[in-house]
Amino acid sequence: MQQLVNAASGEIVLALAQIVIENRAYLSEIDGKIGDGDHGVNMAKGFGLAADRIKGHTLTLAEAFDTLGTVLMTEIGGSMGPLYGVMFTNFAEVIDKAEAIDASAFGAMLRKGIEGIQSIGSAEVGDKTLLDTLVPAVDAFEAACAARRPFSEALDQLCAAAEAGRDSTKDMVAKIGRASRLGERSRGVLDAGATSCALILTTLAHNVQRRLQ
Amino acid sequence: MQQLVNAASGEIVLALAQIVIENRAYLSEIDGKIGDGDHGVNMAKGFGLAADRIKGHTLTLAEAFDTLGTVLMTEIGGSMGPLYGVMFTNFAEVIDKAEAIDASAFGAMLRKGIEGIQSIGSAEVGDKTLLDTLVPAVDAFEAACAARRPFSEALDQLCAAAEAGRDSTKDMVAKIGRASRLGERSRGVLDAGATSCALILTTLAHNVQRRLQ
Amino acid sequence: MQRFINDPDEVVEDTVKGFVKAHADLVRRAENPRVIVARQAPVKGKVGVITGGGSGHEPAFIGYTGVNMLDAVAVGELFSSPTAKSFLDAAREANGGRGVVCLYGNYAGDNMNVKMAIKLAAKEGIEIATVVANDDVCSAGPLERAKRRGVAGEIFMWKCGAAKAAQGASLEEVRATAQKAIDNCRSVGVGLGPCTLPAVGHPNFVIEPGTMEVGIGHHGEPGVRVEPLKSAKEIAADMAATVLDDHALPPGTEVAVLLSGLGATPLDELYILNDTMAEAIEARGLKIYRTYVGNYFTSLEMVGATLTVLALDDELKQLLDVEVHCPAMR
Amino acid sequence: MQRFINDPDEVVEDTVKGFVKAHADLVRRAENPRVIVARQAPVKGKVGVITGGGSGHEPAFIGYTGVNMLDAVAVGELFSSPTAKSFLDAAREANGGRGVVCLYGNYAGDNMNVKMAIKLAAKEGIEIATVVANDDVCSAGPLERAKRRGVAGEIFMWKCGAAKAAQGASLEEVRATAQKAIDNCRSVGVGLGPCTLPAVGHPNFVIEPGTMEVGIGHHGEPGVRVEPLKSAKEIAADMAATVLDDHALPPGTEVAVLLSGLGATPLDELYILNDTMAEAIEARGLKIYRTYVGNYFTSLEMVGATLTVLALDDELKQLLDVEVHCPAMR
Ligand SMILES: Nc1ncnc2c1ncn2[C@@H]1O[C@H](COP(=O)(O)OP(=O)(O)O)[C@@H](O)[C@H]1O
Ligand SMILES: Nc1ncnc2c1ncn2[C@@H]1O[C@H](COP(=O)(O)OP(=O)(O)O)[C@@H](O)[C@H]1O
Ligand SMILES: [Mg+2]
Ligand SMILES: [Mg+2]
Ligand SMILES: [Mg+2]
Ligand SMILES: [Mg+2]
Repeated sequence: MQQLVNAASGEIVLALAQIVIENRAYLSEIDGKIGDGDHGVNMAKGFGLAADRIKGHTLTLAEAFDTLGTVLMTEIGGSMGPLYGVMFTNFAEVIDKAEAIDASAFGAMLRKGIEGIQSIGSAEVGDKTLLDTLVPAVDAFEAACAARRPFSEALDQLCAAAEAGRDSTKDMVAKIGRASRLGERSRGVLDAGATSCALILTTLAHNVQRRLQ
Repeated sequence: MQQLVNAASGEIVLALAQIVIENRAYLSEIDGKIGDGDHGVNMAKGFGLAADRIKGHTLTLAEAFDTLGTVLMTEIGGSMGPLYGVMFTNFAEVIDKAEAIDASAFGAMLRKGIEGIQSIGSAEVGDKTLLDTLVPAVDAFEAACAARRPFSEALDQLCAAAEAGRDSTKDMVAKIGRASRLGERSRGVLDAGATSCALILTTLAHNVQRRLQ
Repeated sequence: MQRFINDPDEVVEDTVKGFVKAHADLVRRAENPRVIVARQAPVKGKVGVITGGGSGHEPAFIGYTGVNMLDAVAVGELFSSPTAKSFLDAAREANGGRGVVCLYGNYAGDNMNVKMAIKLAAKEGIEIATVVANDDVCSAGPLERAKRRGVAGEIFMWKCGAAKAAQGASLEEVRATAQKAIDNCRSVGVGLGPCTLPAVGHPNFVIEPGTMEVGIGHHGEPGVRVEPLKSAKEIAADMAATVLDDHALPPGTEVAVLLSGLGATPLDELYILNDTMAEAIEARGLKIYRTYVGNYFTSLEMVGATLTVLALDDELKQLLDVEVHCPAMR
Repeated sequence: MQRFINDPDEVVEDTVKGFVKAHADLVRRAENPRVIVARQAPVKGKVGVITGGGSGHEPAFIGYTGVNMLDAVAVGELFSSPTAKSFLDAAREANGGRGVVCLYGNYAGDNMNVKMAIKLAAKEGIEIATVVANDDVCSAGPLERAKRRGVAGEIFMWKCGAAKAAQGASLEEVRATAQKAIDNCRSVGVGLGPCTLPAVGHPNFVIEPGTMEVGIGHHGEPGVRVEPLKSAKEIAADMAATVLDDHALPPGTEVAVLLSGLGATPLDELYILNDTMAEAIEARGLKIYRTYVGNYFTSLEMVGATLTVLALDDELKQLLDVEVHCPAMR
């Protein structure tokens, strides 16, 4: 059975930070169309700060997620601070004690992230938020596991569903957040959070895949 | 001997107003290069107001000059209000009682205008102001008269000297007014007041010429 | 960007430093560098009054810290909610033992961070009551008022809430008064030019020359409609109508009017707008008790203006009259 | 032009109307519509304090009319001196029988119109003393100080002169104190973006993106040099040096600092400048007694800022402390 060793996998968070920082301008641009144009700036600042703290230390994935989540929550503010902050601290909580993370633990971790986000933001699928990426992605991952597909293949399903979920936001009218005030004018543009969430999930999946033993 | 009938010559001031209003944008543009860009606006407003008061009335040239000067002085402010204001009220004073204005009266009128401007503005020829148009123009007019040239020809001399005087400001460094703070940077541009003064003098001269009897 | 800045990522830090240096007689920085505190705070036995919000709205929010005004303010990044930790620290600094009221604007980030701060504060025995400003008429329909954004009406909410607290009212009384103040406020914004987050480097949105964005948000959130740019008279009349149609105040009501520039609008233009607005407001039989015109709540260098009308009763009038000493208003 | 205006030729009229509506508790319009008068003026037995200048600098000049501030202000067209008649009418409105001091800026038009007003007033038995502000360091060399323009330092001249008059001083005392205040002021302006006279319709001058105009005047008069746009830190340090090099104040001197935006500069950027300016001023051993940051003296929608440093003595400090009630400052 494929699994990921928790120890020394903290580096994966550096890869997440890198992809977010690389997409700083792009994410802000999307946010600028129907939001206030700072999503990339906010995300890059938070993930960059966390990466600075992690670099040079050998951390478990759980420890690195916890660092990232705590930095987002206590130093970033905005919507992303609490939302991604609670997601990553919840991720960390689930895998905290595990030596190795199998597909089932990974699925439980993702699910707990969704719970955290919904408990604080009260958004639903269809509201044009990052949940439109996250929820179908996790659903697909769990479905693949239930169908006894290997961990790696389940991660492929996760990526495909995340990207489809992100794209689904294009046709949605925003029901929550700044963009919700625009009504019909919010249609036709990707959601910024859904886009960053797809980047995060696919980067996470690819890095996990490379480390599966 | 050529002369101008004072009565009913008030219309000449309407012609002055017209030329000033036509050159509103041009005069502001010149002022914008080394001043604050409002010379055309100020001038058009003052001359326009005066024209409104004069239109429909049959005035002597003296009365019309007095109206123009008073409007400038009491309703326009800026530098132009007092400077051109005193010039035109002084013009009016000299020809007030005259039934007809000959070249000598016309010269005395112009000279009194210069005195008024200098008494209040203390500028000299060479300072890059409207005096660089006015003083040589009046000098040329007087010289022609002294040489016993006819009134009309003396007015031609006046026009030529006014335009040469205006052009002479291009190479000057401003020594008074806003532009004087620029030092060398004020060189290379016409002075706005010198330009409006040339317009006024040539228009005045041509209209007088047409009416000489 | 023709702007006075250093590192684009340090705009908030540099602003706060320069602010505290200019107004050291009135404010200080807390140990948490993202919290500004009134010199005299905490006042024992007084309800603490705090707010917080994204930066780029100067003089809001920090400029309203002072005597008879806010006790502490949590400072966020540009256009981004402060952290839960900063809201918590502001509450700690403001806490005089009778609880703290947090008067903030209705934005997703602020809602979440305040929610978290409340939980954290409760653990320390600090009770935080909240009022959420939602005065921006164009941000949701009249049946969805709870969804509306908070904009410049927050200033009246702070002023009345803080004055009430200064008079020794209880937490619940202060909360109720601040709630009444914001319930009595309606605002509208019009944008003629966009703003640029320095770290982004280009405008957030486009306003074509010759057009204007009606109902624009304080962060450049696009408005409800784009119109050809009209005369000041027409714009002012439209703005007054938008606010007053939603308000439906009986003739004879006294109101306070706040006309704020969005950052790059010069004062003469605000006065030009006020000329017509005052007429439009009085034409509805309302009586203008006081008018504030200036850059009270801005959006970086956005060109535009907001109008806020506060319906007054005797209590609110009297609270508005209480003298304040803070950098942003008198 | 993305601006809130009506008829471009009516900008001043509309501004004044909206201003008087907003601040009717403090000011009124005289019979001459180009004169703004403090509600309580004339005060019998007090020296009248007046000023006047072109419009487009709001809140200057009209916003400084009020209690313990200016008694009356003559209003000119945009960037254009008021008429002699308006200066005269302002003096009449301010005259409480002990003479009037006219505290104005060193511009050709103002000089001429005030000169004429003095003559006209003398005929009516009103004595007008004058102080001519010349605080703008870059507008002429140190040996030609009399040629320098008056800029934001005028605010300190008004504040100190008006407070002195409010304390019952004689015409000569008020004049001398206002003269001392302006003699103790040095200012410098930096422009990052031009302004447009509405009636002209396009910017008066060009500032290429990426450059700035150092020593710019309040009417867009070009500065003494064009430089590449620097960081706020460098600009602030330069501005402080320009002002202080000309001032040569002994260490230990107390100063008041006024940092004004030129109309379209948002407040956060002024605070960013202040952060460095305060450091630069203190680095010379000077002590900052008070700092004013805001849009105190503007130039339509110009982007830029001015720094004014006023050297204080005991008298000026005490006069600065006198409370004022006027629309533009506290
Ligand atoms: N309540 C919520 N639940 C989940 N996601 C949300 C919620 N509110 C906003 N978002 C997400 O936040 C994104 C905007 O993030 P960002 O621009 O960083 O914050 P802000 O809106 O404060 O400027 C949106 O694109 C959306 O995906
Ligand atoms: N003292 C003076 N004597 C004569 N002409 C002057 C004097 N000062 C200024 N001027 C003239 O005034 C012109 C500028 O006029 P204008 O732009 O209308 O006024 P302002 O300088 O107040 O904006 C200059 O171009 C110059 O010719
Ligand atoms: Mg955003
Ligand atoms: Mg001019
Ligand atoms: Mg934001
Ligand atoms: Mg002018």
